[in-house]
Amino acid sequence: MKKRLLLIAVLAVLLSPAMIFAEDVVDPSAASALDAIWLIVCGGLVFFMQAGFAMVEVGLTRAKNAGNIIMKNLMDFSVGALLYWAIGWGLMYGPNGNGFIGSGDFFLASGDHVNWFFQVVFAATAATIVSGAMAERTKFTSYLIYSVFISGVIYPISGHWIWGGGWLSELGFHDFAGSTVVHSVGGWAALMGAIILGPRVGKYVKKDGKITVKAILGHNLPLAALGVFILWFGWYGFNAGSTLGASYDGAALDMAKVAVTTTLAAALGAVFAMFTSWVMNHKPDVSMSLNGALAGLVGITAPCWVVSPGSAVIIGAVAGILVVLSVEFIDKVLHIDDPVGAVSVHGVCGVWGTLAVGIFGDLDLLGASSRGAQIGVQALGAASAFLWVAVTAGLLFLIVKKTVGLRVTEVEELRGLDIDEHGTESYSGFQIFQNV
Amino acid sequence: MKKRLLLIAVLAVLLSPAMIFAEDVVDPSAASALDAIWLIVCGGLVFFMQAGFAMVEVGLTRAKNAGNIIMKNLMDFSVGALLYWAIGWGLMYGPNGNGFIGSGDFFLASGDHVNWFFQVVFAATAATIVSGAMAERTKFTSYLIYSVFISGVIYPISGHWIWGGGWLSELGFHDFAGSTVVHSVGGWAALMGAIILGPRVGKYVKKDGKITVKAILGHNLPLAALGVFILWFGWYGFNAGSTLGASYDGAALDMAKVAVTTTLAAALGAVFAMFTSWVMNHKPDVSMSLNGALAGLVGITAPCWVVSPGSAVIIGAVAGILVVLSVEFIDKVLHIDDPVGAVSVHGVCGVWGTLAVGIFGDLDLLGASSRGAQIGVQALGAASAFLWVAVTAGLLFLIVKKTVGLRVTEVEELRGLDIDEHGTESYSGFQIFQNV
Amino acid sequence: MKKRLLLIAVLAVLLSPAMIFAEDVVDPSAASALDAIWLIVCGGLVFFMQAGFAMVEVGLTRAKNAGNIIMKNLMDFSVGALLYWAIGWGLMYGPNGNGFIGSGDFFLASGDHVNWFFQVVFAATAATIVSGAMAERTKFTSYLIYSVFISGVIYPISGHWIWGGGWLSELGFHDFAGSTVVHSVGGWAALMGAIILGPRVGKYVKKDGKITVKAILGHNLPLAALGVFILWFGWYGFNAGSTLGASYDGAALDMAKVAVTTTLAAALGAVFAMFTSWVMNHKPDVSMSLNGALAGLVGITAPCWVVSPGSAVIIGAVAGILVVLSVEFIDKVLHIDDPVGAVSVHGVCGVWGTLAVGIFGDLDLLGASSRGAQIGVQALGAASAFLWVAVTAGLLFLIVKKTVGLRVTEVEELRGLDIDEHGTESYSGFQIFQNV
Amino acid sequence: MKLIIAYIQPDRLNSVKQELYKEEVYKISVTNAMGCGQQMGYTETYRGVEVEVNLLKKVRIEIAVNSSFVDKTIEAIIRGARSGEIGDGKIFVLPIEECIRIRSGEKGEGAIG
Amino acid sequence: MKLIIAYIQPDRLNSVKQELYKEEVYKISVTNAMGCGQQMGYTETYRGVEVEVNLLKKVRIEIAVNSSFVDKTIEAIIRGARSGEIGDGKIFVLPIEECIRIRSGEKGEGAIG
Amino acid sequence: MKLIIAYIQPDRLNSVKQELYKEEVYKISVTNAMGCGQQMGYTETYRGVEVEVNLLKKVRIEIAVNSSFVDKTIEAIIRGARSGEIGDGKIFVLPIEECIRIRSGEKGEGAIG
Ligand SMILES: Nc1ncnc2c1ncn2[C@@H]1O[C@H](COP(=O)(O)OP(=O)(O)O)[C@@H](O)[C@H]1O
Ligand SMILES: Nc1ncnc2c1ncn2[C@@H]1O[C@H](COP(=O)(O)OP(=O)(O)O)[C@@H](O)[C@H]1O
Ligand SMILES: Nc1ncnc2c1ncn2[C@@H]1O[C@H](COP(=O)(O)OP(=O)(O)O)[C@@H](O)[C@H]1O
Repeated sequence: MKKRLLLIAVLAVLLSPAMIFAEDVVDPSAASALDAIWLIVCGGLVFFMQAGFAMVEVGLTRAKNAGNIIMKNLMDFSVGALLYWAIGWGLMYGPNGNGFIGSGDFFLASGDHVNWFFQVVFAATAATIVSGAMAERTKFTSYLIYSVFISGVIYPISGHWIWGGGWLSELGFHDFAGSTVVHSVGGWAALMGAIILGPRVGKYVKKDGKITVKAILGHNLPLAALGVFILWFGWYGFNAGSTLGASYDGAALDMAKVAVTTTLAAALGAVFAMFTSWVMNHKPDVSMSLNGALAGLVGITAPCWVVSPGSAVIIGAVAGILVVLSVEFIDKVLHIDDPVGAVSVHGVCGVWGTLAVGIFGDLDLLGASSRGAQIGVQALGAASAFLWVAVTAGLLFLIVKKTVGLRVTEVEELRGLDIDEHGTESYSGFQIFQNV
Repeated sequence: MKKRLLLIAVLAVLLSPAMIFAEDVVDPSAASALDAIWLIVCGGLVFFMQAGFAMVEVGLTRAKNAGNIIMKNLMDFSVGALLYWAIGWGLMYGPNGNGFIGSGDFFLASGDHVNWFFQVVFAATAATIVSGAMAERTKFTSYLIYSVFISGVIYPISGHWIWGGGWLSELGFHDFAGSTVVHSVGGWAALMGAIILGPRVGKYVKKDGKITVKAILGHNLPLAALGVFILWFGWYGFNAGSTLGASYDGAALDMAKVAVTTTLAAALGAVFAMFTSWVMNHKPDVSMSLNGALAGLVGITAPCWVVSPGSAVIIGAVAGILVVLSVEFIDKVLHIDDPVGAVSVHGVCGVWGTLAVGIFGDLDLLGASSRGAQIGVQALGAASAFLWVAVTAGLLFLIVKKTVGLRVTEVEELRGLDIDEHGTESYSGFQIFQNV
Repeated sequence: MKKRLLLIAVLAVLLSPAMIFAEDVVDPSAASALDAIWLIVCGGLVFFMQAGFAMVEVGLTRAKNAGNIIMKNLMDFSVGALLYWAIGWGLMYGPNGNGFIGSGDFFLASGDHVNWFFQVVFAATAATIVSGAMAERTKFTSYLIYSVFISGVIYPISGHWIWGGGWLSELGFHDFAGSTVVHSVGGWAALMGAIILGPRVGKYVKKDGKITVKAILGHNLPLAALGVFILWFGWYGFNAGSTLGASYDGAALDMAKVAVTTTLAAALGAVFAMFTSWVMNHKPDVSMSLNGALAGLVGITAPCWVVSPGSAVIIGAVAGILVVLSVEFIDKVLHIDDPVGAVSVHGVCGVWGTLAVGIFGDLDLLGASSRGAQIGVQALGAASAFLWVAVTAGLLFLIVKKTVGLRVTEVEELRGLDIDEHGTESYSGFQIFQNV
Repeated sequence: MKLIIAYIQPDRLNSVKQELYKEEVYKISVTNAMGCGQQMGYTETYRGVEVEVNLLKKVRIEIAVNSSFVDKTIEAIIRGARSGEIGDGKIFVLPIEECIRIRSGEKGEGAIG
Repeated sequence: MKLIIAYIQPDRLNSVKQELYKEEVYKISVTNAMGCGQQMGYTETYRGVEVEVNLLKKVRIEIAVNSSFVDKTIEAIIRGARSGEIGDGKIFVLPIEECIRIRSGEKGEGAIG
Repeated sequence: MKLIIAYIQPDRLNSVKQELYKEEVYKISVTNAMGCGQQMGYTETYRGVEVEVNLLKKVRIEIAVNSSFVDKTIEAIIRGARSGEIGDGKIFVLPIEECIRIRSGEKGEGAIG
């Protein structure tokens, strides 16, 4: 869907004023205005998700690293926008692609502003996901380097496969708004980053050969909650905006349906994450419930257009359960330190959403031959994205580790990245009990 | 207005592709796109008000309960969305209503996604208002139970009377965006909750037979202020979106007028609440001024479409004065403990807004026979909503109190709900002076 | 551009239903709906910038003044909206102008709601800029008085010159979204305020005849960052909304292009401010990088429509460098105490943006005879705005100083304005280390 | 002159203050503290991981009094702070050798009150 | 060896530190405190209700010095902290029996400075 | 009875607590402090201006013990807190004249533990 509409739009710009919208009942001038309003407003909302990510990450980590987290979020967007303009967009949607990688239209030579604007905020979302999993111990310079590559190369290439008319889209893989393209890609990069970095000091304590898992509490749950509400708000732009237009025949119905499935999945994600944590740990956990809402949102991102509200309820509920189990598994069994649960929310629930397209999707809308076939293609897409990112992001982090270094020293980590990396304190004047 | 347009829209979906918009000059395809963009964007804004409510309530209460407040706000939306999908929408707008209660279209069988989306965020607003008045002492489980009933039953039924084509709308009662339907309903449920719960420990201290009123300070005014700005921002969706469409003849003028009256009333509410608190307590009170802006917004919600900007100025100013007097009266005379002023802002100013329709409204737009008659109908509507909610919400809270229990123990209340209800701290690491 | 379109719109309202849009291919009813949706949504976004300003200012100042800053931001909008309705709009866009000052349409007699709504939020932006530079030491009453004059008189008159059809617009001065009209005007008023007020106690310490500059740290960088993200988000409304319509021929392309240039300039502003602070102070400074994003946004505000994305990259980068140098110059050389950098961000980068129109702008779009001429006109406009504001705001502040007094006493300043001006604490319960 | 240091439950501060006022002890200093005594703490969970909280929030009071006031000050603190539960707190008495009022430079017993 | 405890107005900390430096007293420890002395507090209003604030914010300084330093330390504190107003604060001197530098294990008078 | 006051690096609190537990010293009180010792602080920049941070964050521990426990408590603190770097901190020992358990009213040596 995304791809088809985008191609039409790109063609419209390249060939205009040819009569692209001939079959369209809306007159072309009103149509382009409708599309532009829709995409710019939705793009703005997706941009605003940067604030949401920043607040969630700040809230779920310690006060002494808050400034560093802000910088990472600000800079992955800023550096990412520059790179996506220079090469990313070209690699993803460039007209001279070969199914594996796009080419052409670098520096947005085509002037397709409206689509670039909507796409750049997606690229930035993928980039920013990683920040949370690598929080509280990553060298700032290394993070800048990473940002260049994820927005400039890694994300655009797998994006090309799915949304740029590449080989996965040819196979019928469907990812309406990016469970795989954006969230899984971000989530798997986060996973590789967290593994290669290693855990924060004091997170996994070895004692008599046995590893004890320690909790490192987030310092500001109200900000984390604000972040989740902002993300949810922005997600209406993310999902509903992925119709990529408001003027094609049936657009109104599509936009509204997506808003509904998105709402229900997020709500159910929150509810079921709460109950799962309640059952497992005897209390309804605040940060897990917040993660649950995000899990529901990530889960519905791919299938939001092809499933019914009833299926959205199920997809959200499963995502809510999944995210809690996954957070605990990654922490307690795999001992991978992901302070905000980015891998579980974006990686794991991204895969779940991708598969849910096959499991619950309307086969007519998907143009699929059979449910089994569609599930297979979806699984293939999810696996390919995983492989692609695991290898490239893994290599990237390893190279950075060997050269510039990926991690601050232990002393810096204990004192806090704000002081050592940025020479500042985020909460000057507040008394903060240091031994946490 | 709301009702009429919504019925048209519902019909449009049910009967489509019949030529509903025959009298409309906009071509139908563009029209549905315009309406969908408008309602989804405005619905998104209203959703974002959840963040505003959460921040206002967190800010105006104590740090030790912040996580609990977040959970209540997250969950009343999430549970509410599920219930409103399953039954609430059907009871409110179901086609087989009898003037008192709607019926049909449960689980959104009609597929009227765009209107459901816009309505569910209103239902959630009504639900979330209660959270503030019951803050810092309510059992979390009981709050979940309450959420089920308010979004699933209480709100939809009185909503049906006014917006669903029920008996009040037949009488000519006008409530453009919900001063009564949403805010008073929420405010009165808040009132019943606060009464039945009783005040927080230490709020009203009996000494030698005399009750001394103590202030329990909010812990984070910047977050409260952020919440108010978010609410104000979202209110543009709330009020202007209540045209329920952007394509009918004259929609553009209506939308813009509503935006203007909303702006002026909110501004004047803030200014007059400030001056009132200044006169009464010798200093311009921050949290009262913030409440004043909300009071102005609630006051203009019903009449925003039928009054002139000049009247909006008066409506806002009166609301600003009213909210301060009401907060003091409820606290100092009635000794009802409403930590954030929800009853005054939403209940009292909701009634003011409802009456203001009669006092200042354009009789032609209202289709009213005389000003007196319209004022009478408005008063009747406000009174009916009060009775309905007082009885049903009162019963609900009493039943919960007798069964599950409504309140945490005194020890839990003193230690904070975050620790006892959710096993967490919201500001881990910050030193918080405990004796507040 | 802004002016031309607005005049058309004003005429449309005044003369309607005459066939204004005769040359327009969009049918008039859809056109007005498109315009209204666009302007109301964008106006809402610009309103939301108030929250951004409030958070940035709160975050970059000390905890003991947070409530006061909130009140200033809330009240300059509220008082400003009232004044702009009563007289400001009439002085700016009133039909009986003489090139220097508009006249007529007071109290919005014309009913041109949609344009007034979009303009009032701009007026409020200009007003609120000043708050940051005067933070932590200004008497609250005096600030209210100032707000009346800036929104009611000073801003509208220079606004008339440029957007209201006045003499500067006649000369071909171009300021698409207000680098000069809004930001420089606010910035220069901020400069005069900061000078006349004098620095905060302890900011510049004289010792043996030598002045040592002290840093007074902001107390909440996460809120400041949130504020910057909110401002950036709102800026899409500010700039893209300044097409003043979505239905004219080519609107879609304009809107999208503006969104793109805005994104790139902001991103580059952040990146280059970071690098500049890194080079100069050996660490990437958080608050400077945040300022950098705003600098880029202010810089692109005037030229966003007439420059290419490539030029936007340069404009943003230069703004990012400029803001760091300017902050240091104003602080370390001029010893003017501007706690949040308002003068540098809005004043200095506003001038840069205004000149950038001439340097990088498309001469055809500008209707300019030569690049040199356009640069000259732009410089003239920037200088005129500076003179106008320096004189009028300077006088205003001096008169207030001599009469009501501009500044709180030293004791009040040390104790914090929250306690003495508003009788409250913003972070009740938190332990705040007082000696900062 | 003695320095009385008391650790009490935070929610007891108000009643301790009231009892002290009754005994005409008006001057006190209060700080936040975290304490570990017989009260063993409790367990929270955060994101599924158990958190042992064995440093509990306490309020620390310091009162400098003349020797003749020591007993009634201690009794007042006990009256205000005792609930009979573990965690009620503890009082320590230390000797003070000198006391100076900064405003007047006054020294000794006269400066304490 | 003596432990000098001083309660001062928060805004006086810098000048106290400077006076101490002049006397070559470099080692101090500072904590936040709330205090109630002759300065009786003030009244705030919050949402129309009066709030009595009788615990005012203070800064608590602790300085351990050798006995020969006591007088000049006290004088330095007084110089830095005195404004002549109520609320200027108070100084207490307590005996120290032992002092140990953790890094070196050094004990007694030599460890203090 | 003695009052042991120790200033340590914040990140050493956990290991100090563990060492104390090994010596069966279970009761401690902890506060936040800012300190200035041989460790001279560092320089930050904020918005291009240098900020001298010479009050560094420390943790202040108070432990009341019977005289027989003093030495092993001090040793435990040193074991837990020493890194050999400047800034490791300092320990002061003060005499306590009386100790009362608020819950039971118990006094003297028996009330300490
Ligand atoms: N020996 C001690 N040294 C330092 N602080 C102590 C000591 N004993 C008690 N405290 C402080 O007093 C608080 C209350 O102790 P608590 O557990 O109530 O003691 P008890 O059970 O003996 O009454 C503790 O949290 C701690 O802060
Ligand atoms: N007897 C005391 N015991 C404990 N703290 C005291 C005592 N006297 C004064 N203080 C502390 O010193 C602070 C300053 O006291 P202040 O009112 O200035 O005293 P004075 O008026 O006697 O100079 C008080 O707020 C309190 O924290
Ligand atoms: N004489 C003293 N008086 C008060 N506090 C002290 C004194 N000496 C040290 N401290 C406290 O102990 C902390 C650690 O001091 P440090 O610089 O490590 O001392 P040293 O270098 O002598 O080991 C200081 O930050 C301060 O809080």
